[in-house]
Amino acid sequence: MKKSPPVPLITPDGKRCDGRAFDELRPIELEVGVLKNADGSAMIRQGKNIIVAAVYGPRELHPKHLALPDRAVLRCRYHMAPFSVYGERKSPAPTRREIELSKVIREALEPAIFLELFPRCAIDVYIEVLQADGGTRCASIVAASLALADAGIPLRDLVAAVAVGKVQGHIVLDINHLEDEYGEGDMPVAMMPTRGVITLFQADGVWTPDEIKYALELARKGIMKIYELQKEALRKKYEKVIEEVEVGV
Amino acid sequence: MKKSPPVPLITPDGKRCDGRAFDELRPIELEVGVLKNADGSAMIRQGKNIIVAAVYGPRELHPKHLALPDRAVLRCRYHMAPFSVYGERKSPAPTRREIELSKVIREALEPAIFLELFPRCAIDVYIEVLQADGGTRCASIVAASLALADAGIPLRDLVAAVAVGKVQGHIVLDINHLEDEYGEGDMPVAMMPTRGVITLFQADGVWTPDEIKYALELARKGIMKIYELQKEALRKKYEKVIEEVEVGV
Amino acid sequence: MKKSPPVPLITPDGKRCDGRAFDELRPIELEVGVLKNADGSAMIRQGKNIIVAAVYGPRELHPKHLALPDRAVLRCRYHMAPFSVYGERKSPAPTRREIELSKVIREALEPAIFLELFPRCAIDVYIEVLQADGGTRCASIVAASLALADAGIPLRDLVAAVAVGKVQGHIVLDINHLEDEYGEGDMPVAMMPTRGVITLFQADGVWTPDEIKYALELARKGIMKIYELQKEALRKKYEKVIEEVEVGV
Amino acid sequence: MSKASFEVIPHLKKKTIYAMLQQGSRIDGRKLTEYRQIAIEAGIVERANGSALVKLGNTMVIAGIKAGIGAPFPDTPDAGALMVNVEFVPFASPTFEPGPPDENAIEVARVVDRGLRSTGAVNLEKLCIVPGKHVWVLWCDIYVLNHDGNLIDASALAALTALLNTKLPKVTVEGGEVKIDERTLEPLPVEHYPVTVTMAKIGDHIVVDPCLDEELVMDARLSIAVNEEGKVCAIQKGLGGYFTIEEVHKAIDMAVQVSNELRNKIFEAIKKVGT
Amino acid sequence: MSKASFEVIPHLKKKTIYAMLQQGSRIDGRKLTEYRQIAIEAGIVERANGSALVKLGNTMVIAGIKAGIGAPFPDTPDAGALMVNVEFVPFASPTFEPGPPDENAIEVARVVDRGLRSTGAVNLEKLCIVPGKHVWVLWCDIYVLNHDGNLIDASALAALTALLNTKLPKVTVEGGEVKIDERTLEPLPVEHYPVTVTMAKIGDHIVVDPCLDEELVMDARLSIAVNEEGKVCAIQKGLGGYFTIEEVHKAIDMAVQVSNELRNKIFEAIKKVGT
Amino acid sequence: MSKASFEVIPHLKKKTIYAMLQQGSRIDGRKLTEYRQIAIEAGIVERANGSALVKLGNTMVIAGIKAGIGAPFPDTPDAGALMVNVEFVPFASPTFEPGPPDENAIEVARVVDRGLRSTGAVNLEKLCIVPGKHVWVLWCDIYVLNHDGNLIDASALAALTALLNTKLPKVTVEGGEVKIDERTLEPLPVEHYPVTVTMAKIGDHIVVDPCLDEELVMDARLSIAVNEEGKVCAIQKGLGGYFTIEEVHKAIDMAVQVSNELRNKIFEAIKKVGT
Repeated sequence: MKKSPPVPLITPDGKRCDGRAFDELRPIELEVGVLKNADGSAMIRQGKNIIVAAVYGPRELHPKHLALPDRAVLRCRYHMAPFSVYGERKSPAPTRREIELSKVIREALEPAIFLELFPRCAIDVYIEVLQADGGTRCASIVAASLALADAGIPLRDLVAAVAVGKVQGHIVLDINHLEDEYGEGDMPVAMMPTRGVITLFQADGVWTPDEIKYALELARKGIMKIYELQKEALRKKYEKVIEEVEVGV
Repeated sequence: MKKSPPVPLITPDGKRCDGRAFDELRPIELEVGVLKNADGSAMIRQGKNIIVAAVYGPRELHPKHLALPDRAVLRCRYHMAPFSVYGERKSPAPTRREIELSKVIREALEPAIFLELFPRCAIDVYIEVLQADGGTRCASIVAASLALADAGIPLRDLVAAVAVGKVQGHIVLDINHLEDEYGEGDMPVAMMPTRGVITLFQADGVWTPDEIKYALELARKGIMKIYELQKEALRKKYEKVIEEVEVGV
Repeated sequence: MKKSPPVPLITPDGKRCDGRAFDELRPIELEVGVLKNADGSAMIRQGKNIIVAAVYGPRELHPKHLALPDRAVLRCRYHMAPFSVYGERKSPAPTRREIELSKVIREALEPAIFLELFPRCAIDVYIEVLQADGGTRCASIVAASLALADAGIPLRDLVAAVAVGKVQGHIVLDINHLEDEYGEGDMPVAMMPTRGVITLFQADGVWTPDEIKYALELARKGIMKIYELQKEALRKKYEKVIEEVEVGV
Repeated sequence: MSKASFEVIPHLKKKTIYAMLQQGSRIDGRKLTEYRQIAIEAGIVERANGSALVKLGNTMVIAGIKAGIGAPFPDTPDAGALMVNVEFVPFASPTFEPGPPDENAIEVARVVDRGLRSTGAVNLEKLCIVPGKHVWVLWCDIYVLNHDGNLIDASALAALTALLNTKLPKVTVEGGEVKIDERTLEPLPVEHYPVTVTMAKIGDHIVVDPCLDEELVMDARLSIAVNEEGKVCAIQKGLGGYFTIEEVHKAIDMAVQVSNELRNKIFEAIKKVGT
Repeated sequence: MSKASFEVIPHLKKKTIYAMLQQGSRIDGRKLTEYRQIAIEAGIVERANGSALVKLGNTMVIAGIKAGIGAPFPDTPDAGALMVNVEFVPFASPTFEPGPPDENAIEVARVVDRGLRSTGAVNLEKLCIVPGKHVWVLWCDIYVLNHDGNLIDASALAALTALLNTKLPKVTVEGGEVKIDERTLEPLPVEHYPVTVTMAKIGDHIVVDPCLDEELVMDARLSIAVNEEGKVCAIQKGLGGYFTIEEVHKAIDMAVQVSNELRNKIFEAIKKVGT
Repeated sequence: MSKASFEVIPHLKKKTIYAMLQQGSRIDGRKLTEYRQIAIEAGIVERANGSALVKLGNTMVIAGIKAGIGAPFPDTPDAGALMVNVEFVPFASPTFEPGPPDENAIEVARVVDRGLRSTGAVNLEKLCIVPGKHVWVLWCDIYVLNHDGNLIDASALAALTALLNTKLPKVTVEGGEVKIDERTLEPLPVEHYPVTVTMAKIGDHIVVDPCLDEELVMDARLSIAVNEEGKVCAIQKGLGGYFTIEEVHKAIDMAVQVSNELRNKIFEAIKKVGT
């Protein structure tokens, strides 16, 4: 039922439509602290994805009856800008997809946060997708995790994420928009890299248990690379702050 | 303006389209205590109507400023499942009709409940119409009344109800979907049977005062029969409970 | 892009489409105290505009966390009845235009009210446009200002308002529906007349700074005339009350 | 639950109302079966196809009709459409709140609609232009301007008067296209004249046309729409009280009696504007 | 955050659940890999094109299919449409609130939908009537009647059963017009049979088909949809806990194993009503 | 009332702002008529037909244009449509809340729209494809990413830059059908260049381009849109303060003067991306 793709998804020489190898990530740029008002923020560019995450909190929670006596409430809003998508303008009202993704992203981040340190508080994670190019929920988790760190919220670990996919029978890493649209399966995975545990795990498409095994291992390797980039981005921000302090900016 | 019915509403031998006499009820099945979570519940099957009522309460009312210092607040939600109706799917959002019916059903039940025994509380009556076949508001009242009794809420009386109608000039008891759709008038009536007083009373169509007199008397007779069925259903539930207690289920 | 008007906006003898001179107001009727329940009310008829304003307050504000410790909160709702407009029925849901106008009308009235006398309270101004004929926001301000006075709320000054416009190159006073629809520019202005200060000021269309100077002066003159009518209307109401008290009505 | 129903009435006033009823009189000096003074003005909003302002004592409502050409409902391809909408704007009472119509406003709209529809007040078939494609769609919007009780009757009066005041431009169909002649106006085909009479039960007493003070103490409400032949064309019991069968029959007789008076007020208002 | 997740479970019960799991048993007496009793009844709502009532222990959901003819989505002009909607009505649990579906109900709907769609359960291309113009549009509405845990599996069972129970009137196209023959009914082209198996992680234990008590203490949830070939066709991890890679593989094996039992229950229910 | 207007500013800072203004300077060191540093980047979102990122000091907004083919408005059958929407996402400020645009966001959108429309910035008639049937419909969505005051000017700059950056695929009409050639892109017909200059009144002082601290103490706001001929094409007074007539004229002169600087920034940004 899916129409055929505008370009071949796998070229005769065994490359993907954007020239990558099966186990190759797209170029990723991460920047921490991009917004002034938010307590923490980060931007990710991954392929043509452009996504900004902002964190506010820990802060007082309104209405108060939603507060929890023993831990902070983590709230998350994943949202796509109307101009971020291919084709027609997307309505700014949250779609069912955005509501689901807000939930799974929240649940992917939650295990990494010491929520119990901030009873009765809220920690708000806001994600705006400015341009979408496949794998936005994983890229959002990568950025949100950095924004949480930037906000100084104590974390057990960062959370890193990547989507593997099934494209013309091949299991490939970090699928792009075309592979998502015309491929046979999508499997977004998030992990706490140093602990090696899975905090987001979804799939569509048809997979044998063996394919899942292979895909998860491929995802894990990609996640470890992204984790290095995350640490590098935090280090850069930290050095910049140090520098600013030293030169008295 | 109403199109002609797909079958004759009154047959040459003076029967109705489903074979009933003018003053004959449809087969009615009542079952009390059909849901585990609700404090009280009941199901009614009347013709092809399938309706479930659930009662929660008396319980704390939120938001608190809506609470009344001297009695419980009765709340009621009458809702039709999207697949319960003839023809096109019904949107699950409440229609103006459902909002009105929720109100008149609530007002039909209210006189029977000792609300003054539960100041500051809420009693919630939820009604889901799973299949609609004419006269759903009356059938809903019959089920809701049983659900209230099942929840152990002190009642002055049960409330029983039935819709009479005007079909090709004849006043008939307990109109079905076709008679409602193609007939000339609909008159839903609810009463507290032992007190003989009217707690729901509506009508559309054109009626002379004498026709109304006749119709009300016909409704009263139907209501008395339904009341017997209600008591029977409660007795059955009660016996079942006794039995369960005795055999130690 | 604007279609041509159904009648000439300026006639060969230098009159406007309704026979007025360029600096002439439409006939204005003001009546104070037209509603029983509101704490203050007023009706304005200006051309074919029919607008009623009602004021409730100062009164308790709900929800309480919106209250201000040092002054009253002024709230304003400008609304057009579905049948008030030319052409198709207007949906009763507030449009973006109505939301903006509610805001600018509130901000036009605010400087005139001693809000600091009523900390923690709300003053609600409700405006219903029953028939619209151009310049409704200004006419609404004229009526709302009278309704505030009628409610006995201490005012620094009344607020009077009028829209000037640019019609076939001419700057004209108090534009009507056709001039608004087919003219080149609209400039609604509100002032506190005795202080000569501007509390509402908007414009669309293209204006040179000199045209704006001329237009503002034209508006000021119109506003002074409307101010006289406002005072007259309040006097009439006051005399009526005196009379009623004297004859003991 | 409308907030109105929670409105507090001073205990003393409540006692007064009961005591006076016991004597056969009412808080505002009326007899039990006496309607308040009715003032109806037709045609006050020119932008509307028809309109009416109704005052029942201090209760004040305005109705406006807007007509447009649209598609018929799939199940009535040969008939125009009439939609009744009632808004309780915060304007009209300190207890009304902004927002879409609540259950009380919806109930009034549906009762008014039921009365008009049951007796075929507007001949909707005559509003069909091209069967299955183009029909007149009428919106009857009713705004409450001041609430002093009995909004159902006031709304029903305003709706029928506005409909009687309504004129539609002449339409012709040429080659499948609908042409509208805005200069030739024709009256709406209104063929029946239902009015609604509402009664309140207070203790054992039944009073006609309750004012707001009475509504705040009433146990139940009964609204009866009656057409020009004295036949009932809509019934609505309201509130959490009850009626005996005898009370219902008494109320119906009362409604039939009072209805003529109301209908005449409408005819007078229409005569005044010459339609 | 659903209120349900905040629901308080007595401390003692929580301790009991943990202690029993340590012993290899569960609060309701089941083994860790044991599903609750399943009762499926197909075809209970005649007004729907297909329907099913599913009970998993005390969890109870009903699904109804309504089919209509509509326009295809612009990007799939040759295919019908299937929409899955889940409602957590206040009816079903003291913690459910009225209103449009919240994130929990939306998640269930989207997981059920994903399972059906990934494996091509309904051959949507066979639901095309006139390409680009007229296609069958199916609405699968799932109502939760009683919530005792594991609504995802119950909903998936109800959806597939209702689809298998669905019959559509025969349509023919004559001169561009679609004609519907209501008397000739044809079964919906259902070609694959995905069922979903949900597991809860409680401490270090993984249990199949959690009841509500278990859901209130679980750390994470994993739902695996499996088709009739034993292939996975949808995965959804839920809640703010995590799984190790080993746990995931163990859970997938468990799901594949259990799935046949669930699928057979559906076939039995369908056989009973003779379709 | 936006929550932002209730935001608390320390008493001391307020006194400082006033004291500095008395001396002719501002809290962030600017002169009264000095604009903050402006950075404009065009074309950053490829998925959009046009886009722009604007920074005014720490204020940051992004605008994206999406073009589609749709029906014209009934009253302008020969013209395309341009819709401006502004969202204050919670992202951008601790005082913004999720949900549809509130009165503040709507006001910004309408002021931006008014400036563009009054001076005919986009020649909408050139966006007509088939009169009365098919026209280009442009959506200009503006997202505030960081709020440090003066969102009106930032939004107006972003909107005009994004429009100047917009390219539309070439369309041809063959036999009534619209054909889109995605490979041949043509610039949007932008013919005028309105920019908006906002001033704040603080006490007796008028300052250009208020930052958030200044907005929290300002008495009133005046926004003036100016086109490339130095003519005013939109005015909006905001907040519950007032202006004298002299202040208004002074502000208009100031706006006309500053506007060229802003317009040049846009042209530079556009030049950089080579359109």
